[in-house]
Amino acid sequence: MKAEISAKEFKNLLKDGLTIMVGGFLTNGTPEKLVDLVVESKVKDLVIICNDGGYENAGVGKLFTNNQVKKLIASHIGTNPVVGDLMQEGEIEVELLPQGSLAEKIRAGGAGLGGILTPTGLDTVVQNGKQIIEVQGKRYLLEEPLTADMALIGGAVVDKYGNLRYLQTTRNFNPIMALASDKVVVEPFETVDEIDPECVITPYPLVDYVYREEK
Amino acid sequence: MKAEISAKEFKNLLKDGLTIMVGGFLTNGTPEKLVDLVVESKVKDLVIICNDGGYENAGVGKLFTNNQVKKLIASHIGTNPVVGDLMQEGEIEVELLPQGSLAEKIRAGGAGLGGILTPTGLDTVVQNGKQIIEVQGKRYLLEEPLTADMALIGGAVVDKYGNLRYLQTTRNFNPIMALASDKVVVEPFETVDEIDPECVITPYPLVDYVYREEK
Amino acid sequence: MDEKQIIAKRIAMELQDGNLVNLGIGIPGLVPNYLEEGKKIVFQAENGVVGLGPLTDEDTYLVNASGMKATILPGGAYIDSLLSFSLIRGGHIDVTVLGALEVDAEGSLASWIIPGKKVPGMGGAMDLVMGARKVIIATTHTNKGKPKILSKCTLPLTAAHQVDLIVTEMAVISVEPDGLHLLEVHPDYSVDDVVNATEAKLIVEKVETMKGM
Amino acid sequence: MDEKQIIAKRIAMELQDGNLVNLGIGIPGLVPNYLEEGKKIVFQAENGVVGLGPLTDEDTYLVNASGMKATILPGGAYIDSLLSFSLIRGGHIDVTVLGALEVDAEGSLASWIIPGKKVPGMGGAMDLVMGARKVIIATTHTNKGKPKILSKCTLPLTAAHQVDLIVTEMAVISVEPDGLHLLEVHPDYSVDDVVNATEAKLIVEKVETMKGM
Repeated sequence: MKAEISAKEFKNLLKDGLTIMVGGFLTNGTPEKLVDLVVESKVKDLVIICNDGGYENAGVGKLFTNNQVKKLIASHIGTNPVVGDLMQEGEIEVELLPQGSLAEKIRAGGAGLGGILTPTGLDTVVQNGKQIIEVQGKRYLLEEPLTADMALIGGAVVDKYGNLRYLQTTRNFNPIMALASDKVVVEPFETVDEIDPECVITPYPLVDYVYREEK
Repeated sequence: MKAEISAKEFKNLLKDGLTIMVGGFLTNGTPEKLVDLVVESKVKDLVIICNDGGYENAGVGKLFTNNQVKKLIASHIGTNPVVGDLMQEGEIEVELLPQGSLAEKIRAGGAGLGGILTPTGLDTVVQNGKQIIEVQGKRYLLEEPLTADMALIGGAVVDKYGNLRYLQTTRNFNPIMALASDKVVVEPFETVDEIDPECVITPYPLVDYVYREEK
Repeated sequence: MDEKQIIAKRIAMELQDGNLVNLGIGIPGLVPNYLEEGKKIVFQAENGVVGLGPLTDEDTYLVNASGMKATILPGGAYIDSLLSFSLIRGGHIDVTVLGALEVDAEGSLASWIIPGKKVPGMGGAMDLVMGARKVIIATTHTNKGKPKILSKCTLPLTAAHQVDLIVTEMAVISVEPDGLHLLEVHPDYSVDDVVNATEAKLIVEKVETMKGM
Repeated sequence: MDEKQIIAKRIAMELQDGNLVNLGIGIPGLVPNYLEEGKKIVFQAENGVVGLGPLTDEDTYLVNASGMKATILPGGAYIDSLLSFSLIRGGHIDVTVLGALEVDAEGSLASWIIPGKKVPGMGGAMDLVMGARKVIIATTHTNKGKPKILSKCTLPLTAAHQVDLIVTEMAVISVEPDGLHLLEVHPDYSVDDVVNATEAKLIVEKVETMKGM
């Protein structure tokens, strides 16, 4: 089993300016308790990488309501008006990416790639500032890799070794974020003795800390 | 359940010059019966994409012994002297690729990418003829996508819908080949009623045919 | 039937038995209500499920791409975002049905941003439009009388040249290399009604009554 | 102990508790025999297993990267080639131990081809050398007296500038920006023996007796 981590120990890992990937899709699969601890920690100037902006009082949305974010990299912010408002006011920077490109960029970061070439976003504002590479007569956008200091992983069924699988659609971005971050912190939604080796999604050597709630 | 296919029907799908991906790693996870049927069909000038050259009388090796291959794309041919001999004699072309690059190229083909950037192979003969792209001050090789007319998938546990998981290490290249080929033909190693939706590796819409042996 | 129902019903007829289909939010979500009995369609949701079933009120960790609690049908599978978009971008989705702010004569689509007003983000739409084999746009013909089918989109694009078919409450229009072909007109409207409500030039050759109406 | 055993034993001491390690074929495969009691190493095999255990004669679909029937340890997982090489190329493997045909003063490695003679292919070696955090070369010091540690490799490279440590039956040598540092010498040999068996220049400062011998 990887190291268990208490609320206090987790907060000690946090500091201003960290880049943090947060799993989940519209909060499905987001580790809410870990996000709450980030809120409590009051660290600021965070760069958050998440599929979306969550909701005003749920998921990564709580970090915007609490003014802790400098930049968000996401595919969708329509469900959280706070993010839109902060962006319009110039309080935060938002980089919007096609969801598949976001997934590929994170995976490229975790897999040691220098990037991937995708047709998605060609001839749209998404291509601004990006290299266009021609392969076999077709044009593609070069999407560069994303990595983070920390990944907060939710939706997880954790076994005694620290292997993970995920409950239903909570899987989403969690497995690729666990590959792409220096420190991987998991909030277990369920714990089991052992996960069938055929059904492990995130092998335990990728997991650094499993959050243990104090009673 | 996807269409079941008999030996005869499968052979009717084959023709000279096809590009065929064959799953397996040193024959572990290679669908031997499907390969046997390709041997029986006597089709020739095949382009074979496989991790390795198999063994002289096992796996894709049988196709070389039977002189059916024009070109092999693989990461390793050391276990099959026939491949080395045919290559030295100029009878076949062999494109050797780093195993991780081979996996990425197949996956890129299946995922609609124009390629991926990898540091693997830089400053080696692997970079010959390939674009070198600089990202964030580092050099990478552009590895272009691979696709095929057909994938022969082995190691599979198949459920009644055609979903697949794989037995132990037979998984290897099978799932990415199932993404990258026009026609996906599976040789079941085991059949079950239903695979847990959490443990499906290859969802059934990717599978075209499941081979059914005549009694 | 209201206009949304007309659009959904007509699009349902475009889906073929065995198709793998991704539906966007809004009108596209109504399409499953109109599938012919016995036609088997597999729905994919980009957040990570193949074989999506109806919505549910029960406790579940399964949501659809709008974040609503849903179900999985027998034979379904949970997948991560990476495989989900490999299916989408890799051409494994037979049909995607998406809404539009604007769609044009070149098959370009604008659907994700109204600069200065509304910036929800593109979500999965850009990959869907680029990767699905057939892209069907489900949209009201006009926005309160203002044409949405234009000779050239004015809003930032979701993708250029990817739309195959446009279905509205008035008409079915196919996008071809030479422009927009008017294929079918709803019985409540005339060809002229459609032409007048469309800013783009429509090629009118053999027009039929809208199927299923 | 023969020379292979010496090399394997010394390398086993380099592995740290909790490391994720990939071993190449040949001498590297002997390393697990020499792990200290209680030191927990997780072995990965690039064909798709995390938590590889010892070889077996039993019927199994589990093989190691040499195609030999093997076992999985508790807590292990089966993965596909894609995730396997994401682990390898993405810097998630703490240590890889590989054999060599030649290794040089710049940390470059040649291990996969002897042109005109032997063309087995690179298999997973190029990704391993590029991606693992620490690359240890396990090799006999010479090939029947002919030095294998050169100022510059003559054979086609597996990768340039990636090797961290070279362990032979004679010595332990680290690759640093200023060249090769002789760190340890086996008690059966003198520093001069090692220097004479090495074509590359060795920086000889503080040399110790090879640990564990």
